Amino acid sequence: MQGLLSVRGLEKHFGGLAAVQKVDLDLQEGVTTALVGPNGAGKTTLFNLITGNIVPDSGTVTVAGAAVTGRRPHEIARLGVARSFQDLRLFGRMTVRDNVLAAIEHGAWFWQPGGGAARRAREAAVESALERTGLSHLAKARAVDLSYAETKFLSVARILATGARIWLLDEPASGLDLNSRNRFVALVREAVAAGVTVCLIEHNLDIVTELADRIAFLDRGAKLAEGEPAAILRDPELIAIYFGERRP
Amino acid sequence: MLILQLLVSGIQTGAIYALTAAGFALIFGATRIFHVAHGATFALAGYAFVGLVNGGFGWPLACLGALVLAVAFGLAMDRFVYRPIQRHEGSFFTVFVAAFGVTIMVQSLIEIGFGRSFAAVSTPLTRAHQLLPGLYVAEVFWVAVAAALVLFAAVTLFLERTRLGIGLRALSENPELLRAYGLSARRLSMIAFGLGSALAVPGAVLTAITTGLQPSISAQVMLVSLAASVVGGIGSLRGAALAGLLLGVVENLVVSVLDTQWSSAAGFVVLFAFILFRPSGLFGRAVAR
Amino acid sequence: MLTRRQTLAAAMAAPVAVPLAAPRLARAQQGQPYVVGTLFPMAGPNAEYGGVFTAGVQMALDHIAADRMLGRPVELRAQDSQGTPQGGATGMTKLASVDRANYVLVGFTGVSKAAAPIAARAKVPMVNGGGVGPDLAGLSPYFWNVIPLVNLEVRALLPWLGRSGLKKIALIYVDDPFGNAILAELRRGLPEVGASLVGTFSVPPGSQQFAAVAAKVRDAGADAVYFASYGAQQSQIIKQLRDNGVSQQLLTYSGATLASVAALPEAEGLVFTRQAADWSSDDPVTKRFVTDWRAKHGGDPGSYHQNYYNGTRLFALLAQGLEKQNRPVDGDGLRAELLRVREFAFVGGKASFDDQGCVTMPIEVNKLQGGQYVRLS
Amino acid sequence: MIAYLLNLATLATVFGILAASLNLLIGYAGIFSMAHAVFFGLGAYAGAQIAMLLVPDVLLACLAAAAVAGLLSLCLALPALRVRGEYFVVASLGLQMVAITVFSEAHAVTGGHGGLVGIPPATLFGLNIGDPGAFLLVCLAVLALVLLGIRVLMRGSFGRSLMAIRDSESAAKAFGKDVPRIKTLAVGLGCALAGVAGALFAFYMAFVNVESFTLEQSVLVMAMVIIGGTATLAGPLIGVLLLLLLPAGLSFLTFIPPTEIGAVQQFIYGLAMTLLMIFRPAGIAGLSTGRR
Repeated sequence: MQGLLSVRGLEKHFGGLAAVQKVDLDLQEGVTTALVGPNGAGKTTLFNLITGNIVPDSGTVTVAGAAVTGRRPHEIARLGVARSFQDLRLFGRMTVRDNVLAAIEHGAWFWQPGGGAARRAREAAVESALERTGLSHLAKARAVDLSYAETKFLSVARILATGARIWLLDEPASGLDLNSRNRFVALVREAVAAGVTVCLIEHNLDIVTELADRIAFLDRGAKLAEGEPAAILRDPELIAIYFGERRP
Repeated sequence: MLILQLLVSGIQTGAIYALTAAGFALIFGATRIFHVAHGATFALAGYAFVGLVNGGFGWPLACLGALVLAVAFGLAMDRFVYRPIQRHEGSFFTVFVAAFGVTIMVQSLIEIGFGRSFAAVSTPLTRAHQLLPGLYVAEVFWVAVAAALVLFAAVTLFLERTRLGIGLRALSENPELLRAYGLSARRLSMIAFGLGSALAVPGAVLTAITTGLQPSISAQVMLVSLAASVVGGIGSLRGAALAGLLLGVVENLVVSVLDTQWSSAAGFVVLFAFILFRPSGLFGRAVAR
Repeated sequence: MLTRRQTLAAAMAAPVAVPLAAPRLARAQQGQPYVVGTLFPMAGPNAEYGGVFTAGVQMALDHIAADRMLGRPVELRAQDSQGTPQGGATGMTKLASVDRANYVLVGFTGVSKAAAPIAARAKVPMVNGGGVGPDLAGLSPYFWNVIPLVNLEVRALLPWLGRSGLKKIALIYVDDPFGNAILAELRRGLPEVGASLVGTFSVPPGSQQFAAVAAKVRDAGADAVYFASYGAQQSQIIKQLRDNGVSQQLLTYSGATLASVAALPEAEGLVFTRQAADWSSDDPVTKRFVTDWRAKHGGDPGSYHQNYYNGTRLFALLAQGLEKQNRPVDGDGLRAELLRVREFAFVGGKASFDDQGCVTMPIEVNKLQGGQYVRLS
Repeated sequence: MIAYLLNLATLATVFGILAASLNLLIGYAGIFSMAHAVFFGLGAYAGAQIAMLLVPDVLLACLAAAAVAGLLSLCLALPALRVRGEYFVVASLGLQMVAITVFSEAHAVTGGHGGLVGIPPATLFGLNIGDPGAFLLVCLAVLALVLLGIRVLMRGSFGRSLMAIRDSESAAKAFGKDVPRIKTLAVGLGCALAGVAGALFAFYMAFVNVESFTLEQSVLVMAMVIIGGTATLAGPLIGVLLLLLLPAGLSFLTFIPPTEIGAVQQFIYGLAMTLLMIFRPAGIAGLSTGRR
């Protein structure tokens, strides 16, 4: 069954190296999928191909039935695909509030369309996103001055405010302390309950089991397996690959 | 015959550009530092040579003095300007502006010390003789070409055959390899700056005896080095050297069809075209965008 | 933050204000002196010229004071033009409205062109003794030249060219008003003496690479090469032409009367024009200038010294005339007096001004032999 | 004295506009242009030609200058879209060098090295504002408008978009920003404002030639912005005041021979650039880069 976001036969080579080869992936609506695999398996590259940051050599990407392959990143984003980055890529010298506000202003002219009503709606979305991520008291702080956990939540707040239906999260919980980690898991669950389709890259298998409904296992650019978390995580071959005990 | 003559002077100019740009590319390739003060190194070396020759020292001693000053300046830039900036994670533009500031300082110091006029050393080496009817070549042409070939071969050998050289090439891309080889990144970056700066010296000396130096030469050399390393593919030694040669030849050949004023502009048009249509340069890897 | 910024700005501004206010207070008292301003490059790449020009002005002022030529003392005010148009406009504004100069001496074509409109608005006569660009003629009614402009020099060279049998001339010129004027003048004049331009090569002002130009000059098959440049670039042109196999006769104008050119072995045989300088003349004005110059500076004066001496002397002569007629010494008065008298006793002989305020002086052709200038005509 | 101060104030105002417009590129958009003098020059030539051929109306000349500089800013926007970082700086340096040659060769439009002479005194709606005081007021009004405009734009969504692109271009794209269009607009706006400064400069000097639009001028303006502090409203103005008053201040240090003042001045601003980058990269008025 074709998912809300669907990838067919996606391929990308860098020089002689196959970063992603013939990957099929479907993100079903309301289902949380985790991409799992060792370093260099091509997980982030797959995100980059989906969001249009990299143009694939072959294959297609469709969002809600519409082909988006070859379209520019901002166009794909406007279809309701939001992503986070492993290295966060916050707007460092801007305030927390402006970071979130900038993420939902798409007008490329000197002003935004929609007038006062649209502006108030954006401001409300920002306030709500900050509140849910617990950053309201830091609204006027600059992103570079935040603590590590706060920057992680800011990157989620940016996505939250966009109201996107599809979230692509690249190692969103890495390095979080226990308390923050639990808050993060709750936040994602809340979003899923509200109808968001999530795909996350995660190395922490605890988080994967807590959040994911399905797991797609990638290695050396290829999808080796996909299925229920319990099934995948019990497969000794995959686990051996995951922990780097590659067989000859 | 005009074309041939222009080609000869283009190769002579290009050989000087190639060596200087190779030094710049060596430093950039190893340390990822955009060493725009490389032009200042060139100017300092050239003026040191002129000052020492005019001060009655012989040529070998003057060349040695130029070499010492160039290397010392390169190392000082690394130690006192770039390293402190990198310590607080300055952006590339911070590095650029700081190095530009030093270039301006060096230029004004040269103006105070040597005046704003041309400075040159006169030698019969630059007097051309008729090689073929209508084709005049001076000894300095052969000196420039030989210096460029020998030094370039030596540097290539060093980079490919020696432990230090391989370490230099790995410095920016594969720091883990350094540990395996037991090399220190700090020492390698010093070697890159020392060697890269030394490569500016022959060009500086040759310029001092052919066209003469002026204080603003540091800006000109900086522009040519930047242009050559972009056209050649940033960080590629071979590319920078070839592009330097190319720029020298283009500057001279264009004179056969256009007025002389367009000669340096022609080089920059080539640069501009490369940036627009082939930003990775002649030998560059794809530009990280 | 704000207070610190303000203090900083105030601290920078304060020292500017005080000394500039002082002269105005002094002048408010009796015995108001005439103010002669200079707008020369005193800093930057052409600062050497500023020193040379000022020396000529200073000697003239000494003589004017010693002779009590004027009823009021003359004061010198210098502004730095930096040799650039921008510096010229800024400096002229200061001379006109702060120093209230009665008369301004200037050099350099670019500076003159930028400053002349400002001087014209304030009706302050400006006198050029250094720039030779022909478009300095008639720049404004208040802009005069005490140096023969370069078109006159080219005209003076033509007869010699006709006699020398050099038929095919190549021209290397700096691409600015000065260089283009020489191009136009040669194009017009050469056919009159049976010669022609076989190649013209323009170079940018700061350029120092002439190997390619030399190749093209050789390719043009000329009998002689005329080059029109100034400052240190001239030495580079001469050296690189000779280095790159151009053995033809080299020709140029008075810009080559620099010590650095004379000292260049490659410049041997160079033929050039310059203002006639007969320092052994019996003419009293010239004799006094030369004698005093040798006593003060221990050497012969140059053309620039002579011109700026004359430029300053011109002011004294004009003001003296106006004082005698009991008319005010202002821009209009000085201009009227210049056009009334026309002929003046200058260093170097009698000089006459045309309607545009340009001087005509005798010009001679010289050749550089063994580092010495040898007169050819 | 008053005339002298007026003169200095007018120059500072014009350079204030120029520095503010470069700050738009360097500070807010993260586009490190070393070719700003080119657009200053384009505006100056356009303004001067309008004044000499049509009417010397400041408003008309400024509009024409902004249009010409804004349109030709595509020469800068093109490489800005293709490459970033060091590559773009090199591209802008290349553009500066080519433009200088074009300026000195296009005699019909620019007068070459001889420049354009005799630009008539400025008028505004038929009123003569050639008087230094009146002209300063006009320049101050333009500066105030420019600063106000930049402040409003930078506090609004356009400013947020620009700064977002500056801080992380890929994240800005991922959040739906049309990066090429926003960058092109920013470059166009910055260059158009530089053109306005150029037109005012042409009226003020009554003479323009290529010497005012060289690489040195680009570097000077860049130094003003950097030393004052990027991405702040006041920073560029502080930089302008410091660097314009520096020569005046130096002339009171009598131990410096007058012929060396130019070199000493250059040395000081080179030193200031280097030391600031090492110890306070955000400039005098800038904020620190954070505790990261």
